[in-house]
Parts: sequence; C-alpha cells; structure tokens
Amino acid sequence: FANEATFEIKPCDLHRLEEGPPTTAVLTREEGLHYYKTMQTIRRMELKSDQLYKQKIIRGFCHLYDGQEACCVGLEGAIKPTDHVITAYRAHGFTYARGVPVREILAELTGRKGGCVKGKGGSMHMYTKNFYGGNGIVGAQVPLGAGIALACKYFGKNEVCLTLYGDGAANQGQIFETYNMAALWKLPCIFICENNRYRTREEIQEVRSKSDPITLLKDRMINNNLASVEELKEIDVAVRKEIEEAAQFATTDPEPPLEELGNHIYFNEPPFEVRGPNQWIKYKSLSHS
Amino acid sequence: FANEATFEIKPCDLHRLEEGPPTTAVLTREEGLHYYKTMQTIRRMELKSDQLYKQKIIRGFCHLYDGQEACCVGLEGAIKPTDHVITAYRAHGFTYARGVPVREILAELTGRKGGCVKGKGGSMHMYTKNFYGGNGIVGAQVPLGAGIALACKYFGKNEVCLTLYGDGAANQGQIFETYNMAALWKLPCIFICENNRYRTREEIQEVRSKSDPITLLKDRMINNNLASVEELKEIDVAVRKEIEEAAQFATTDPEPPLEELGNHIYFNEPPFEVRGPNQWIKYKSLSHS
Amino acid sequence: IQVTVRDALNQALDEELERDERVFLLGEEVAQYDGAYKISRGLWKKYGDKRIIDTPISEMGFTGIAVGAAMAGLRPVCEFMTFNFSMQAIDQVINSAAKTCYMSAGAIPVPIVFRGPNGASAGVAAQHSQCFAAWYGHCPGLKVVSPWSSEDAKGLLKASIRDDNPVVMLENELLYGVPFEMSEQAQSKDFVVPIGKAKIEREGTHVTLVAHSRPVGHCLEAASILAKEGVECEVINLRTIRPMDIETVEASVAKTNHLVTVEGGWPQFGVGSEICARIMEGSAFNYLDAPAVRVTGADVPMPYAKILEDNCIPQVKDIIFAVKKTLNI
Amino acid sequence: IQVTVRDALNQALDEELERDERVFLLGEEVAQYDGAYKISRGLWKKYGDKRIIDTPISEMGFTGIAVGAAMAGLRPVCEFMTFNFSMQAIDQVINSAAKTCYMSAGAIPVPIVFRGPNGASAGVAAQHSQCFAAWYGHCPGLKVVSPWSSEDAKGLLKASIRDDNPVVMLENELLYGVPFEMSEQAQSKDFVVPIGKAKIEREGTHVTLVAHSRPVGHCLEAASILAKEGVECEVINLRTIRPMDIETVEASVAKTNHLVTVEGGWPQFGVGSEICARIMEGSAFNYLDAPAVRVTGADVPMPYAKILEDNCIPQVKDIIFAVKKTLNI
Ligand SMILES: Cc1ncc(C[n+]2csc(CCOP(=O)(O)OP(=O)(O)O)c2C)c(N)n1
Ligand SMILES: Cc1ncc(C[n+]2csc(CCOP(=O)(O)OP(=O)(O)O)c2C)c(N)n1
Ligand SMILES: [Mg+2]
Ligand SMILES: [Mg+2]
Repeated sequence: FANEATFEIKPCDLHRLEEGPPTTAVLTREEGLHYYKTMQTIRRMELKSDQLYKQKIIRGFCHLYDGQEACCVGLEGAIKPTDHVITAYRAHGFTYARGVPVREILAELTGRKGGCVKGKGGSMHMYTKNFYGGNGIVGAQVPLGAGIALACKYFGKNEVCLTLYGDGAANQGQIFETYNMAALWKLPCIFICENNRYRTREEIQEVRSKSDPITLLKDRMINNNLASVEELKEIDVAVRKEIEEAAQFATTDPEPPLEELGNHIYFNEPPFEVRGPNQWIKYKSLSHS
Repeated sequence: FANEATFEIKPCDLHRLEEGPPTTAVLTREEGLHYYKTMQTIRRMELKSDQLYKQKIIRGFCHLYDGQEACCVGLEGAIKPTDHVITAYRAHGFTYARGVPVREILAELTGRKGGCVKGKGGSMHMYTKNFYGGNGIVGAQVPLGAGIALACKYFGKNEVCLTLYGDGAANQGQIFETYNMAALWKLPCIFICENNRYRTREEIQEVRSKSDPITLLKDRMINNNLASVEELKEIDVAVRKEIEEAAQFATTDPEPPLEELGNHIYFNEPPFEVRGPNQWIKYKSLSHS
Repeated sequence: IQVTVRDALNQALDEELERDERVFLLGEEVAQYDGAYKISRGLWKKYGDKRIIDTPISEMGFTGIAVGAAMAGLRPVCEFMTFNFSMQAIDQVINSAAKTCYMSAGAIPVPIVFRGPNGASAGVAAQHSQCFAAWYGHCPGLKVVSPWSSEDAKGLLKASIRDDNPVVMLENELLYGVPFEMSEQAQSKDFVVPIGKAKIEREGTHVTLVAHSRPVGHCLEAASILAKEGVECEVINLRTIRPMDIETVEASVAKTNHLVTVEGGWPQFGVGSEICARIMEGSAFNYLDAPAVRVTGADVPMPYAKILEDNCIPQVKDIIFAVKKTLNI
Repeated sequence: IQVTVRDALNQALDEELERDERVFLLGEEVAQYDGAYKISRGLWKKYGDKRIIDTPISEMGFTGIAVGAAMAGLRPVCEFMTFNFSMQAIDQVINSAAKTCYMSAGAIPVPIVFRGPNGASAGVAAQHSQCFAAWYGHCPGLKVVSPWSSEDAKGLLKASIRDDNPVVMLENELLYGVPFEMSEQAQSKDFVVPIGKAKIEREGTHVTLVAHSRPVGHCLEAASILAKEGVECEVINLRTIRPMDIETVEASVAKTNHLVTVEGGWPQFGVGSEICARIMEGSAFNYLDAPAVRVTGADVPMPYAKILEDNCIPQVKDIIFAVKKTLNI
C-alpha cells in the first residue's frame, strides 16, 4: 500500500481575502481508513434510524445526515478534540464524530435510558464534551457558537468553535447580528453553512446517486492504492455488525425511569418537588451536578 | 427675486448601480420658502419640547429631531401625500411633515386630550394618514415598512413606503431579513438610514454649529436671490407665534378623560368592561371605528 | 358529514380568501409545498403568488411585514410553522400588532391572524412542545382563540380573519388529522364561531370540566367513563382564551359546585390559574363545595422519551383522578 | 447606612466580578457609558474590555452569545436596557438558556443572569412598560427574581450570579434612585439573599398583602395608613417569582385569613392569578374568610398621559380599597 496520496481540491471563492486555502491535500492511508470507517458508520447509523423511524420506534422528528457525512468527518479531522462544535437539529453525524457511541445515539433516538442524554432530548438534542448540540430552532445555534468562541478567547485557550447552520437558516437575522459581533470582537469562531439545497427525499436520492461522498472516498483510496477492496469490505462488515448491535441495544434497553422526569431541570440543586399533570402527582427531582 | 436656482449635490456612493441620482437639483423660490418654513417650525417645536421636557411637563422620553429637520422635509418633498412613511421613535419631525399641526404634537407630548393620539402615545407613538408612527423598539419599524410597501404593491397603487431607521438600528437582524424579502418580492420600499452618529448633547451642539441645515438653506436662498433676509425673518416671526400658541394650547388643554382609559384597545368592537387596578374598578370601553 | 380539523381550516382559509380580496396567507412553505402540515393545500394553485406567499425562514422579518401590511389595509393570515417559532417574532406580535391600535387611539387598526400548531405534538421534545395560551392571553390588545373540533377550527378561523383586531389562533397538530362531525350550518360560507364565547360540549350536574384545545376531547372521554360510575360532568370547551368567557364557567359552577380546569400547558401562571382566580373573585365562588383543581402539563421542559412525555401531558386518567379527588369519592 | 438600589446593584456586580474571574457583564452601553441607568458605573474602568462588554443593538444576537458563553463555562450577566427589549431575544432565553440543562440531561448547565429594568417606568408608554414576571415565571428551567429594596437587589443579584442556572432578574427603574437602609450584614461581600424565599416585611394579623418589586413599598404604605384605622396588614415581599415561596404566604394566610395580591403587571394569567390558584389548592384555603383579591395593572397597553397611567398602575389607594372590601369594612 501507498502511505499517502495527494489530491486536488477545487479552489474556493474568496471574499476580501488575498489568499485561499490550499488547492491540494494529502491523505494518509491511516486517515483514509479512519474517515472511511467513520463515514460508513454514520451512513449505516442513519439508514438504521430511518428504518426505526418508519417502524415508529423512533418518534417525532428524525433529521438524517446521510449524504452529508463528509462534512462532519472532514471538519472533525481538521480540529482538535479540545475544540468546540455546535450545529443545528441535523445532529446525529456530529454527535458520533465528537465521540458518542452509536448505541447511545440510537438509544437516544428510541428514547431509552441508555441514550446519550437519557431519553430527554431525542433526535435534535444530543450533547457531549465540547459538543453543544443539536438545536431545534433554526439559526439559534449561531450566536450560541459565537458565545462558545467568546469563552475560548476569554479563557485564553487556543481553541476554536465550529458553528454550523443550513442554507435555510442563512435567512435568519440573528446570523447577521452574530457575524457583526464576531468580527467586532475577533472571536475564534468558524461559521460553516452546510448548503444541502435539496429538499425532498427523491432529490436526495438523485444527488447521492451522482456524488455519494463515501463512494468517492472509496474509489480514491483504491485507485491510489491506499487500501484494497477487501480491506474496505471488512470495514463495512464490522460497521454493519456494530450498527446491528447498537440497534439491538436501542430497542431493548429499558425506558427511562419515570422518577427521572423531574431531574435536570436545574443543575446543582437540592432535591425538590416537581408538579406533574395535576396537583397531587409530584415527581421528586434529584440533585445532579 | 429669482424664480429658481440650481445647486450641486455631492455624488452618492453606489452599490450595484450603474448610475446614481442626479448631482444637481433645482430649487424654486416657492419650494425654498416652504422648506424653510417647515424646517424652522420643526426646529422651534423641538426647542419648545426640550424646554417643556426640562420643566417636566413632558414626561418619559422625548427624542428630539432638531438638527435633522432637512431629512424629513427633503424626503416629504420628494414623495406624494399618498405615499407612506414609517420611522423610529424620533418621530416629531415626520409627524409634522406628514401634516399633524404643531399644537396636536405638543399636546400629545404634554399628554393632553387634544394630542394627535389623545394622550395615549406620547413622544414615540404619533400617527396620521399614511404615517405609521413612531416605533419605540429599535429596528421593529423596518419590517413594518416593508409590509406597508407590500400592501401598496398588492393594491396595485403606484405608491411607495419610506422606511427610516437609525445607524444604531442598522445592527438589528430583522433589517437584514427584511432587505432580503423586500428584494425577493420587489417591494416598493425605500429604506433610509438616518446616520446621525453623534450621541451626546455637546456633540450635537458642535455638529449643529458647523453645519446647521437651516442656516445652510437660508444662506443659499439669500445668496441666490430666492428670498430676502426680511422675508425669512417674517417667517421666523410667524413660526415663533405658531409655536407659542401651540405650547399655550398644549399646557392648558385638559387631560384626557379617565373614561377613555379603556378605549381603543380593540377596533370596531361593541363596548366592554376593562379591568382597572383591582377587580372592582372597571372602565367602560366605548365602540370606536 | 365528518371533516378533519385540517380540512376545516383549509375550507375556512379558502372561503375567506374568496370572500375578501384583502385576505392573504404568508408563512414558511405555505405556498408551493401546501403548508408544512398541509393546511393550505391547493390554495397556492387556486390563488397564486399574490395571495399565498412563501417566506424565507425569517420569523421576525416576515411577521413584521405581515403586521405592516395589516396596518396598511390588508388582512394577513400569518402562519407560524409551529408557535414555538413565534418566539423569534413575538416582539412584532405584542409590540407592533397588539399595542398599535391603542397607542394610536384607534387610528391604526391591525387586522391580522397569527396561526399555527401550538403545544405538544408527539415526540418532538422541549423546544417544539410549548403552549403559548397563557403568554398571549396575558396581553391586552390581542384576542386569543384555541379551537378543539372542526367546527371550532373553521368558525374561529373565519371569525378571526373577519375581526378587525390581531388574533392569535392556537391550533394543535395532533388534531389536524382527526375527523369531527360537522353540522350543515357549519358547512355554510357564513358560519362563524363568535370569539369570546365558550361552548358547553356536554351537560352535567356534578362537576364542571373546563378545557381548551385537545384536552377538551380528553375531558369528554373522562366524562363518559365517569358517567358509568354515576358522575355527571359538564364539559366546557373554552374556545377563546382572551377575552375569556368566565360567565359560562360561573353559570356551570353555580350548578355543579365543583370545578376542574384542564390544559396542556405548564401549570404556573397558566390558563387554569387565571380561571381559578376569576372564579375566586366572582359570583360562583360561594357555590364551590370544594377548591377548584388544575390539571395541566407537568412543570418541566418537555422530555422526548414516550413514557416521560406521557406523564407530562394530562391524560384521561389524570382528569378522572382529579374529579374523584375533588368530589371526594 | 442608606444605599440606593442602583448602588446596591453596582456593589453586587463589583463584588462578584472581583470574586469570580468567569463573571462578565455585557449589554448595550454597559461599558463606556456606565450603563443606560448607570448600574455598571465605574466597572469598565475597573475591569476593562474583557469583563465589561458593550454590544451593538442586536438583542437576539448578543443574548445568544451570552448563553453560548455560559454553556462553555463562563458566568455572563446579560443586561437588557429594559426587559421590553428582551422580547426580541426571548427565544434564546427560553429555548437556549432555560431548556438546555434539561434537554442535555444535566450535561450542559447554563449559569447566566438576565437582568434589567422591568415593568412600568414613568411616562414611557405602551412599548416600554411591560411586566415580564408572569411570562418568565411560566417557564420551567428558569429562576425568576424580582427585588424591591437595596438588600433584595444586592443579595438576589449575588445569589443569581452564583447560581448554576439561568436566572431572570426583574429590576424596576423607578426604584434605582431610592435609598434603603442596608444592614451591616448586607454590606458584607458574603451576603446573599436565597432565591426562592419570600420575606415578611411587616407583621400583621388581619390581612396578608403579597407583592413583588415596587408595589411592596405601596403595600407598606397602605399598611401604615390602615394601621391607624386598626387594620394590621402582614406584608410579604415575594422576592422570587419562580420558584415561588407559597409556604410563607400560606402560613401568613392561616394567621390572617385574608389575602390581597399586588403587582404592577397585567391581571390575566398574572402573578396574582397563580397565587390565588395555589392558595385555593393548598392548605391555606380553608383558612380564608373571604375570597383572595388581586390588585394589578389595568388590563390595557400602558397609555402615556399621566392621569391614564396613574390609573393603570396599582396605587396605595387601590390597595387600601381592596383590603377594606375584603375585610368588609
Ligand atoms: C425558527 C425556526 N423556524 C422554522 C423551523 C422549522 N424548520 C425546521 S427545519 C427547517 C428547514 C431548515 O433548512 P436548513 O437550515 O437548510 O437545514 P437542513 O434541513 O437543510 O439541514 C425549518 C423551516 C424551525 N425549526 N425553527
Ligand atoms: C430593541 C431595542 N433595544 C434597545 C432600545 C433602547 N434604545 C433606544 S434609542 C437607542 C439608540 C438608537 O440609535 P439609532 O438607531 O442610531 O437612533 P437615533 O437615536 O440616533 O436616532 C437604544 C439602544 C430600544 N428602544 N429597542
Ligand atoms: Mg438546507
Ligand atoms: Mg443614530
């Protein structure tokens, strides 16, 4: 196998910049395998979610990220784990890329005790270290991301916050307000618009059939002798197994205990009584911090 | 006297326009006299308001327009009475330019029955035909203005809406949202940013001493033989008299009748009971339409 | 005939668009996509770009534009994809729409309808499940309606569009697909449900249940179950949150001597609180044989998991439990 | 010594900025201009650009930025020039600040304070006079405090900044310049007023008056006047709107058997409604010798003219009137 290969990248359109990002990139075999596996895992996880959603095991909304895997994998590859990320409601991919195991994501989607936020959040609201979710309100995560960047700067840490939003969200006034302040205060915030354009399921299918990022990577790996077909197949098999096991967990794990209904309203509080649907039903909030 | 004179105007900075507005303008003697009188009236009205505010006869906020008279007079001169205007809370000048008599403006400021909105609105909330106020919320009038323009287009009338906002308001996200939709829907809306920059009273004094729009107009009128010094003095005298009479009215007119407290909550409604500060005090709302 | 709430709303829009040239609908995906929940199905095809307007995802901006259009003589229907997103635009709803008629001493009326699904749907978690009845009901200058059945939906939407004042119409996504019997009268183009009047959905003598929106159905279910045990519930469908028809509630309480309020929203400073306070200060108070009881949403942001969600929203069993407690049986 | 509410707030900010490096203040004109109402006087000079940050007039944006900073470990104090403008940003307050701790099952706490003047000032009309106590009090995940005196202001602001949760602190512009006696204890850097505890400002036996913010003073005035007529009022300063200390109110009502609530906000779905409903459903209900009574702001957008405004805001005379009515004297 080759140890690495160099690829051309389309030059970016620049605005008020003398110079853009490089137009070539080097991919090592190790990186390639890692990216391939991560993208494949997200893809399989999303397809499984879709299936569970259609079976009505996942409820409410289930915004899938299949077709966009390259974004979160590439972005995660470009930052350090100590950097920060916040995104919109289409959050499964980033949740995984930021380190949450598939089983916890799927269990969150099925609303189980073992979900990454114990069944409280569901599809749009998953979090982990240096990952601030999932936000269900289009555009709202953009000022939040700038605020996280403000904290990075404030603490004097050499960290950045990646702040993602969709092309639809680009019409939100709060994004303009935030750009202004981020520039004014020189915040270490990188704003990224995931312009997926397509809307309907059929359009997505069409886009994916023409330019599936995973197929693309796979072909490049093989053509540049960074990996063999068999090796990638093995990864596929391992990924499928992981997803199946995770789905198994997510569909058998118990529901969250009802007593937890009142927990986590506040952080670091002595226990208190939470009123249920009528004045005699009370849930006990436990202290958490 | 000359019948008219031609003046040079500073060329505008253009954005995505091939051609800007003309760089010369013709002023007739009649127009000049009218503009002079209107500006002078607004100036005197504002100085009187300032005085009444300092005497605590005008309460709350009293955002003055002195120094900016040329904006509203010039803009009003450029549109038809059937066109529409909406501005921010610094609204006295436009209220007058759109046709509300000084006495009704001052009586509104003093919170009297004869105020243009019967004492309900005060400094920031005055209205008249085709003038939609005065808005106390920075930026909020901008989408409203676009909405008024939408109505113009909808009704197929050949009318525009002038939508004013301040340089401070230019940081409001809703302005960007509105620009986008106004462009998308081709609304007959002219957005105008009144960039007064200065903040403190001293800074205002300084700006005014250097470039008072009224002195400027006066000098030009005289130098171009559009009017005589005496003639303009006469206008000054008449204006002062009008303001004094208006102030007299505004400080002696009775307060609004207490029964009107509950009126105008709704438009075109049968009378109903409005709850006062406790459950036994009721005000009778009258039907208005 | 049976008509779903969705079709009832669609009819109301269609009829009013037809009746009055000044009426138009705007919102996200209301035109080409027929509405996120298909309330405006077919209307764009029928009325075109002028009357049915798709907006960008710019709630504060398009709400302000709608309000401005109302100030200038149009009669907009402004759809929020859900009322949760109305929070981004609430300054325009309150400060521009609700207060302007008063501030202008009647010079600038604002005839506009804000509508869309409100409150909890199923499995959509904390940011998509809030009930805004109490918030909007708090503010003078607004009228607030909250339909339950298809007749409510059609009649209240038509009345709201014809009203010369800003009206907030709080719909419920879970009811959109539910069919209700619709009377011949309600099928007419002239049918309106008067704003500010409650409706007695079931007569009874032992206890008064007052609810709005989806919980009205739960109350009726609870009433049938309780009837088998000999408890006769009077079920009042509030229909309007502001101005509230407290007289109808008072008259009922004077008869039944017991009151249970039921709502999907949070308890504190909620719809039930106001009803309790009004009953306490009014004529019906002396008729109460037991304190009034509130059945409400749980006092937490809405969790996602089904078991947690189920225990956050008033269920039929909660109503039955509350009725029995209050009747001491 | 006597300290104004303004200075008390200033002290609280100064002490907490000093105590905890993570605390910072942001808002419009809070830095170079010392705050629109001079609450942050001298702090920018002392703490500099990093800790005291002037923002553009971009409420939704800077509020979101403040909330994000709190998520990432800072402890922002976010000043609204007045709470009226918080409406532009309320989605960030509710959906981002109040709900995130719960949605994340405790993973992302949001320790932030939103503060600024709330409710009616003098002569500022409809868009600048709204009271947000009931709105914010409605929402789980928030704590809501509403100080009256300088001790309240200092102690509650310090407690709010130290709290690990989002707190909305509703101040009152008309109180900023009012001096109050401040105990030695309250002058200490360690002084905090516990969130969620009401304070009995005056003991009495005939009727309980419950108020928050400026009306607490009106209640005390009414109490002195009524005392001369032999009526002894117990005056409770609520201090916190959410979580509400209903126990203190209940204990008082059990003693006085009469309750009058007083607030500056609108009546419907207001603070008084919730108190009435809670009293009705709790242990104190059986002690009530007469229905509880609400004294509130009038149910209209605030008019500008003085005579109208005066009759919209509860005055001492309204409280006395209500007390007499309820005591039937
Ligand atoms: C403020 C707000 N308005 C509307 C919605 C409803 N909504 C959910 S997703 C969506 C489309 C967003 O498009 P985009 O930002 O491009 O994200 P994508 O779904 O393409 O990832 C809308 C309108 C919302 N969640 N929040
Ligand atoms: C949304 C909102 N935020 C803050 C304020 C308080 N405020 C009143 S005037 C003002 C400055 C506005 O500056 P600009 O738009 O330039 O208008 P100018 O006073 O210069 O005419 C501010 C911040 C407000 N009224 N509304
Ligand atoms: Mg998109
Ligand atoms: Mg300015």
